[in-house]
This record gives sequence, structure tokens and C-alpha cells, in this order.
Amino acid sequence: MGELQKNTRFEHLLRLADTNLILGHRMSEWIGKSPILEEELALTNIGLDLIGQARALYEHAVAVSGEEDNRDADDLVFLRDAPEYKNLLLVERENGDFAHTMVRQMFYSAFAVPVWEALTRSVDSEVAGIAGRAEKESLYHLRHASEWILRMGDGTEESHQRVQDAVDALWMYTGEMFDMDEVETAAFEAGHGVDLTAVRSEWEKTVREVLTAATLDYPEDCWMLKGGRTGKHTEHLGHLLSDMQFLQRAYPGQKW
Amino acid sequence: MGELQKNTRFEHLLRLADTNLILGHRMSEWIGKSPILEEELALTNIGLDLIGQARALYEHAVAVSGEEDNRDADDLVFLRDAPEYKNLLLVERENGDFAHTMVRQMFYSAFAVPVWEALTRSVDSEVAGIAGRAEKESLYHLRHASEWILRMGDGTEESHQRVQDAVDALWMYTGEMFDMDEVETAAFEAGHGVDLTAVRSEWEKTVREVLTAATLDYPEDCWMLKGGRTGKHTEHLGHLLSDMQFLQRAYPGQKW
Amino acid sequence: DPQERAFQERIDAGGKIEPKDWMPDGYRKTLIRQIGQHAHSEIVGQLPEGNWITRAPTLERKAILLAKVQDEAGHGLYLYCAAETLGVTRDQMTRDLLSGKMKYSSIFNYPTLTWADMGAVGWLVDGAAIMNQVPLQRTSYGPYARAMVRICKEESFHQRQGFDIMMKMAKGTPEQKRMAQDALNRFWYPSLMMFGPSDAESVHSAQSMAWKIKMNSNDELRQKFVDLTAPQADYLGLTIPDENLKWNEEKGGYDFSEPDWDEFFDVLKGNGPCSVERLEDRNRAWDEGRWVREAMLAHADKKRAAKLAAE
Amino acid sequence: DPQERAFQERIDAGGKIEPKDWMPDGYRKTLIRQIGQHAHSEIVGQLPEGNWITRAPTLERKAILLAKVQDEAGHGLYLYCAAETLGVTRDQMTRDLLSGKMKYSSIFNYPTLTWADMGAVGWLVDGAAIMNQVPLQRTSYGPYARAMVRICKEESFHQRQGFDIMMKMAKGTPEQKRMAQDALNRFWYPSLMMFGPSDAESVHSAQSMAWKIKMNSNDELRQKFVDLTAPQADYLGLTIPDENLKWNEEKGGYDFSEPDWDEFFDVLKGNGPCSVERLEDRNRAWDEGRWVREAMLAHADKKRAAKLAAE
Repeated sequence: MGELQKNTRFEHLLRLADTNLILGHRMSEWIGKSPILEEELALTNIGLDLIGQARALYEHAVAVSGEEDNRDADDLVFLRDAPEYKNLLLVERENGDFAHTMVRQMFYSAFAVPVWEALTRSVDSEVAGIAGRAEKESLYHLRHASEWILRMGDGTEESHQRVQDAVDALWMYTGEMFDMDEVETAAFEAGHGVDLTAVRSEWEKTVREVLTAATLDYPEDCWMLKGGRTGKHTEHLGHLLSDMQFLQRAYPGQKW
Repeated sequence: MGELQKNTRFEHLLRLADTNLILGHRMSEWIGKSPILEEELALTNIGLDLIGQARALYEHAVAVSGEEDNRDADDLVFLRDAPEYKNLLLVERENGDFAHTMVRQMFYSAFAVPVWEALTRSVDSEVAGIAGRAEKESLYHLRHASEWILRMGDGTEESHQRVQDAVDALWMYTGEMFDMDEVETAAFEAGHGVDLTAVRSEWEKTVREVLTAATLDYPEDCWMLKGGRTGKHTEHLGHLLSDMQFLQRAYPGQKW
Repeated sequence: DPQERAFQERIDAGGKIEPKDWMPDGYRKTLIRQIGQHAHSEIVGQLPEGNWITRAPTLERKAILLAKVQDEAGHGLYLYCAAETLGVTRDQMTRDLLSGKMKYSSIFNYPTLTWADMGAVGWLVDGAAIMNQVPLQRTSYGPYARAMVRICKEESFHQRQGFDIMMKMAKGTPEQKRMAQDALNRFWYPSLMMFGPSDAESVHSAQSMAWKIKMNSNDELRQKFVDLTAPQADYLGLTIPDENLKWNEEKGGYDFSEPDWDEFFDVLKGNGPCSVERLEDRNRAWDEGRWVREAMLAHADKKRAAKLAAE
Repeated sequence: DPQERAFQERIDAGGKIEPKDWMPDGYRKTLIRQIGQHAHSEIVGQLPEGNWITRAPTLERKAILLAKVQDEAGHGLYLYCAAETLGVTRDQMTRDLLSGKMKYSSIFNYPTLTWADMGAVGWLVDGAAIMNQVPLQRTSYGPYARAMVRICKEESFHQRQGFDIMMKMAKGTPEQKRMAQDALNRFWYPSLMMFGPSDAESVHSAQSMAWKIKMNSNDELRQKFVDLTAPQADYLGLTIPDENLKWNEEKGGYDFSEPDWDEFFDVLKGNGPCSVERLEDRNRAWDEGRWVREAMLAHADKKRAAKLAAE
């Protein structure tokens, strides 16, 4: 187990944080738009968990980067433009309908659960601590989304169609999650990261179970989009950021 | 005819410029979304005219304000937050469907035509020059929107309903146009502005003709919303600005 | 009517009315209206704050605002549940909200235009709400009183958070201070209106007071609110937009100007700056959620049928 | 077939074919496909630029970009008209686009991620398009050739505007230069792909060349494009992302790397980063515009009927 370079370690933390932040932000866009009141509470809850996870990771990343980089957690969130964001493409997609939102959540949480679980054994004790809490939260997110997919898949004809459409439309964003590039490999080998190729089989098992129970088709192999972890995003992210960052950009350096 | 104070003159130009800019910007949001290809061209044309009018006015406003204010036209557009924008509320509304967009355009152009016409006699020769060209453009916008309202009003049941809904929904934003507050009064009395109360009857006549021809009901008197000219906007404007101003805010002081 | 007399005596003695107890029709109806309206206000009240959640300026502010808006949805739930104990369904109340038949607090028909409005809403709007709600913890209807206990605990927390935003803005840069003052200017009178018109003009007031579903007069609460808020504004270095506001030693409270009651009745009629949009937004959410609710019911039916078949 | 022979002789002699002239079925079909695809490209090509119009950084840039995207809609119109002279309707072509049956240029399936992409699209994408289009001004089919004359005039203007954006960015701050380089990196190979695969692998090529509806080989045009563009990149101070790019004195042109043709065929199959979204956007516009088009027709019918009745 080699020593992980500081900038690789920072980059690895940023990827995790960005993915959770952006998905949490997407959840917050649901405010006032949920199909039932109970879901308003649940979606906000998920959003809060994800933003909380992101915040802990950003703060740790700031500590890791040390004096070379004097940005704080809010600077990382509000002052980076799209190409510097390293989140997975899956989570930056616009919310779409409730089916798209729930399928996106299920795809991500089915990935996040084993990732956090593995990270509880990170050599970085701070990350291990964050992962312990986050794993429990992700398990709840996964269960919640899966229950909805079951209801929608095995509900009415319309809901079945909508959730199947969502599964098919989002499928091409899932391949990227398991991609072991240099940063992920280095982080894994140094005991900071996760072997994502190993996570894939668990993810496929979970997803297959959920879809089968919901009478939905498991998509065939198809072409997979990637780029998020290296800052090559979809056109969606820029618009999310222009909204999210407005105040910090318009009134730089102020206290809120 | 008294001398108009510099800051009132600036404010008066800004109101006109902001209204045209924001409506032009809304038009530009239609790119790639028009119901027919010919309309893609027409909406862009209207947008270009309006943005052109705004640009001429901003540049003149900058010249008027002189050395006290070193902002250029782009600074005025890209670096003011919502409360500093002085456009009419009517034009900041989200586009809605094609009926809403066309009714909004007709309401505004039916107002703009007599305003520009009167401004061709402004003591400010620069404004008079801008007004001469803008009047012709506005006449075309008015005709274009009116023809569509005729087609939609006297088209199908659905189109009739949609355009009537648009008329009713936008009506409460029209009263503000004719409001003679201190700035408008001072500008008018100094020969720089327009007697907006006098414009009202011409506007009502135009609108009544268009609606009648289109078999649409002319709305009853109702409560009117106002505030745009004094910077009290709807919630729509802030979102428009966060999109429009992103680059100038994120990369301040750069040349494009 | 001896039944009615007994009912009133029980209330006078400080007793609680519970769902299965006999109650006069008027009591039931007034309560449904009042609790329903309160519940709707929590739900519609999410919208003006929702408008700034995606633009919250720091991670911490974002989390706090999200949690607050979540609490409001929770309050809506408690209150709908309390109303349901009176024999009306949440769906029915929702439909009455969406059709405009039932009202919600007019304050939410004003737009939120800058980040300082998140401060003003917390400080003033939640502040006024608490003033109304604290006494309702002692209201005669048990489920309502108990819902109020839970709600008040959270509201006072929200009010402090709002004050904190306001403080950061008021003590911030000149731009921030300007935004804070502007927010106060816009929200001051609408907040005063939240207590309703002067009791002289208020319908139903006397009966509601007797039934203890209204605990204080509107003017009394408004006075209390001004007395509490004016020094807070001072502390913030902000100016309440009322030239007549001044301490009256004799009455031991502030003198202040009445809000514009024409505007109040106008907004009540649906002529608020955002009245149309708020109802449109709620209707859109309801309409777009229809297929989800249908799926939920269809799935529950299937499960029930499968369970029955298995037995 | 003597008719076919006469047709070919006319083309060989530099004559133009006009809509009412006899033409072989294959000629007609190939032209419909080619012109239709070109028209669709103009329409879909609005979308990646439309993504930045509302965020253009200055009033001047905003106006220029709007005018450009308007030109593209205009080009679409010319081309649909040209195709319609061959006996196909614009509606039918549109439906074939929306169902995915007809293609458009794959380049528009790449996202525009920063403002520099507006430069890269103008400089490289319009540059490559012109390279394809200039010779088509001499194509054998009259209406197509004439449409091309109008289009080429405007395209070269667009290309200059794109180069100008690129220049501002490349000579700007380090951040801007980074964006410019990144845009070049992302658009270089997709631009090379715009000329199509190497002629060896290209279907239809020989027949199309004989019919003069294709005037040059793909490789020939690609080479010309590289030869023109490489010095421009130098001038901008940007680096073309190709280690093998270097001047070859002997052939009097640059040597360069082939693009990844697997990616090309993948994108052609609908697996581009934005393939799904572009078609979704076009379908949404079409569906949401349905009631407008219906109203237009209904109103025209009414007017016609009224006119007839009056006669």
C-alpha cells in the first residue's frame, strides 16, 4: 500500500463530494413539487443527507489540501465552474418526472451503499467515519427509492411505462460509476478508495432484484456515456451551477 | 419645459432599455422551440430588434451619465441585480406557451408603438433617432403578434382557449405601463418622455381591435400589479438574471 | 340546549374536546376552516422559500433552509391529521385549496426577491406566526392543541434562524444592509396583516373566543408583535418603515400605523402579487403527481388482493 | 438506357438538372437524403448554440449569436424548399428526423460546455461545413446549387465570427485560454469526422461523384481542412490535440491522425453524448407546437371558406 499523493487524494474526495452535492441539490429542486406530502418530507430528507455527506467531505478535502490551497468548503461549491466539477453524470441530469428521480436515486444509492461500506475501512479515518454514517443513510435512500419503483412498476399501466422509460433513459449514465481510472486506482491501491469493478457485481445484483420485483425489464448492454469524473459534463450542469452559485458570484467575498 | 436632472434622465433611459432587453432575452429563449420553422426566424428577429433597441439606449445612457458613472453598456446589463432592473413586469414573465408569448408581445408592442412615436419628438435627438427606427420595428412586431392572435383566437377550440387564457393571465401586468410616476412625469415635462396616460387610450383601442377580430373577450377591469419601474419585480426576474449574467459574474473583468 | 351548555361549561373549565366527543356544528366547521387554512399555509408557505433554496449562498444556509421547509411540510401533515379527526379528508381539503375555495395566509402571496427575504420571512413572518400559535397550544380542541405544541417548538427555532440571516445581512456590506432594509420594508406591513383586521371588523371573533379556538384578540397580538419586534429592528440597525412608530410610555407599548387594509382585502380576494402563481404551482404539483398517486393506490390494491388470495 | 445516358451527358457537360426534368430514381433519392440531412443539420445545429445564447457574455456577442442561429433556421428553410422540389414534403422529412429515420450531422451530438465552444463551433464546425459546401455550389441539381450559394455566403461570415471568439479567448486570461484549448481538444476530431469516413469505406461515393452531387472525396476535403486550420491554430497559440500533426513538405500538406472511426459509427448509431437529448428537444418542440399548427390550418380553412362564400 503506497502513499497517496496529496492532489490525488484531494481529487478523490472531490469526486465523492461533488456527486453527493449535485444529487442533493437536484433533490432540493423538488421542494413544493412532490406528488404527495409525505414525499415532500422524504425527498428533502434525502437531499439533506446528501448535502451533509458532501459538506463533511469538502471540509475534509480542505483540511487535506492544507495551506497550498486556501479555499474553504463553500469556495469549492460556489466558485468552481462546470469543468472543475467532478461528479458523476448520472446525478446532474434534470429531475424529469418522479419516476426519473426515483430511478436515478435507486441507481446511485445501489452504488453508494457498497462504496460507503468499503470506505468504512479507508486508511483515512476521517473518511471512514463519514462513510459509517453515510452508509446507513444510503441504505435508507435505496430502500425508499426501491419501494417507489416497486409501486410504480407494479402499479398502473402509465406508471409502469414511465418507470421503465426512466430505467432505459438513465441506463447509459450508469457505466461510468465503475470506471477505474488513474485516480480511482491510485486511491484504491493506497487504501483510500474502493475497487469499483468489484462494486459492479453487487450493484447489478441489487438493481436486478429491484427491477424484477417491480416487473420491469433489466436493460440490455448498451453504449455508456462517461466524463463526469474528469470534468466533461452534460449541458445540464452549467445551468444548475448558474442558479446555485448566483449569490456568491454576484456578491463575492461577503458573509452570509 | 424644464431641464431634466441627469439622474432622472438616466433612470428614464434605463427603464426603456431594461424593458426591451428583458423581452428580447425572453425571445431568445425560444431558440429551437418554435412551433414552425418560419416562426423560429420571426421570434429571433423580434428578439434581435429588441436587444438592438436596448443596446442603443444603454449606450446613450452611459454617455448621458458621463464621468460620474464609469459603467459601460455591458456592465449595466450583466452586473446589476434584480432590484436595480427597471423593466416592466409584463416582459419578465416566463414565456409560457406560444399563446402567452404572442399575447405578451402584442400587449407590449401596442404600447411601444405610440411610445416610440412620441419619442421621435424627444428633445434628446439621440433618443429621437433610436425611436424612429424602433417605431418601425415595433409596428412589425405588433402586426406579427396580432396576426398570430387572430389565427389562434379564430382557429381551433383549443387555440382559442389558450389565447384567451393568456389574455386573462397577462392582463394584470398591463396597468403598470401607463403609470405616470415622478420619473415619467419629469421626463415628459422636460420633453424627454411620453405622456403615458395619453398612450393608454390608443393602446386600449389597438388591443380591443385585435381581440375582437380574433373573437376573444376583452378582459374586465381588474386589479393591476405594479413595481417593475421601481425595481420591485416578480420572482421570475432573478432566475433570468442568474442565467444571463453567469459568465460576467463568474469571470469578472474579462474581454469576450 | 343542555348539550351545548355542557359543552361550553367543559371549555370554560379548561377541559379538552376530543374527536369522539359531541360538539356543535359551528365549532366543528370553524375548526375545520381554521386548521385547514393553517395547514394550507404551511404547504403554500414552502413556495416563497423554495424559490431561494437552490440559490442559498452557503452549504450551511442551504441545509438550514431545507430543514426549515421540511419542517413546514411536517407541520402541514400534523395539521391535516388534526383536521381529519373532525371528519374531513386531506384530499378534500387539498381540492378546496386548489380550487381557491379554502384560503391560506395572505403573506405567502408576496414574492421573495432577495436572499434577505429569507431572513425577513423567518424573523417577521415566523415571528408573527408564533405570536398567533403560542396561545393556541391551550386551545380547547385536543388534537389541535397537541399539534400546536409540536409546531411551536420548531417555529421558534425558525424565527431565530431568520433573525440570524437578517443579522448577517444587516451587519454585512452596504449592499447586504440595503437588501436587509428593503426586505424589512416589504415585509413589515404584510406581517402586521397576518393578525387579521381589527377585532371590530373581524367576523366570528367573539364566538371563537368563547370556544377557545381563538385565544386573543387580533389587535392584542399585533401590539405584542410590534412591542417585541421594534427593539429587534433597533438591535439590527434597521428602520421599521413607519414614521409613527414610537414608544408610548403610558400604554407601555409602541404606537404604530395600521397596515393598508384595502390591500389586505385585495390580496385576500386573490389579488396578491403572487396569488395566481402560488395556486398555479400547487395545482401543477398536484396534477403532475396524479399518476404517482394512482400507481400507489393500484399497487396497494394489488397487494391487498394478493394477500387475500393467499389466506 | 438512353434517357439515363442523356442525363449523365448533360451533367458531364456541366448542365443543371431542374425539378421538372427527368432524373433517375437513385439520383432523386440520394439528393433527398443528402439535402434533407443537411437541412436537419441546420435545425438540430441550433440547439448546441441555443444552449449558450441566454448566457452570451456581452450584448454584442448575444446579438451575433442570435443572428447566426437565425441564419441557420434560414438555411434549413432554403434546403427544405430545395428538397421539396424533389417531391417530398417538409412535414414528411421532419417526421423522419423526429423518428430517427433520417440523420443529421453527428457533430451536433456533442455538448457545448463553455463559452469557448461557441468559438470552436464557428471556427471548426462551420469551417468544415464550408469546406463541404463550397464545391456544392457547382452541384448538378439547380435548386440545391442555388441554395448553396446563399448559404456559403453566410457560413463564411459565421466562421469568421467563431474565429473571433476563439481569438478573444486564446488571447485572454489564462482561464479563457484554458477554455479555448479545451474546446479545441473536444471539437478537433469530431470536426475531422464531419467529412465522413475514408473514401475507401464510404458507400455511394462513386455514383454521387458521377452525378455531381458529391464534388470531392472525403479525404481530399479533410486534408484541405487540416491544411487551412493548422496554421490558424498556430496563430491563436493553441495546440491541435494530435501528436502526429506535422507539415509534410513532399505532399505539400499536413500529416495528421485519423479520428476514432469507432466513435464515429457509435455516434451515428445514436450513441453520442447528446443524441438522445437533441432528438428529445426537437420532438418536444414539435409536439408542443402541434396545437399552433392546427390553429393555423383551421384558421386558413375558415378564411378560405369565407372567401368562397363571399364570391
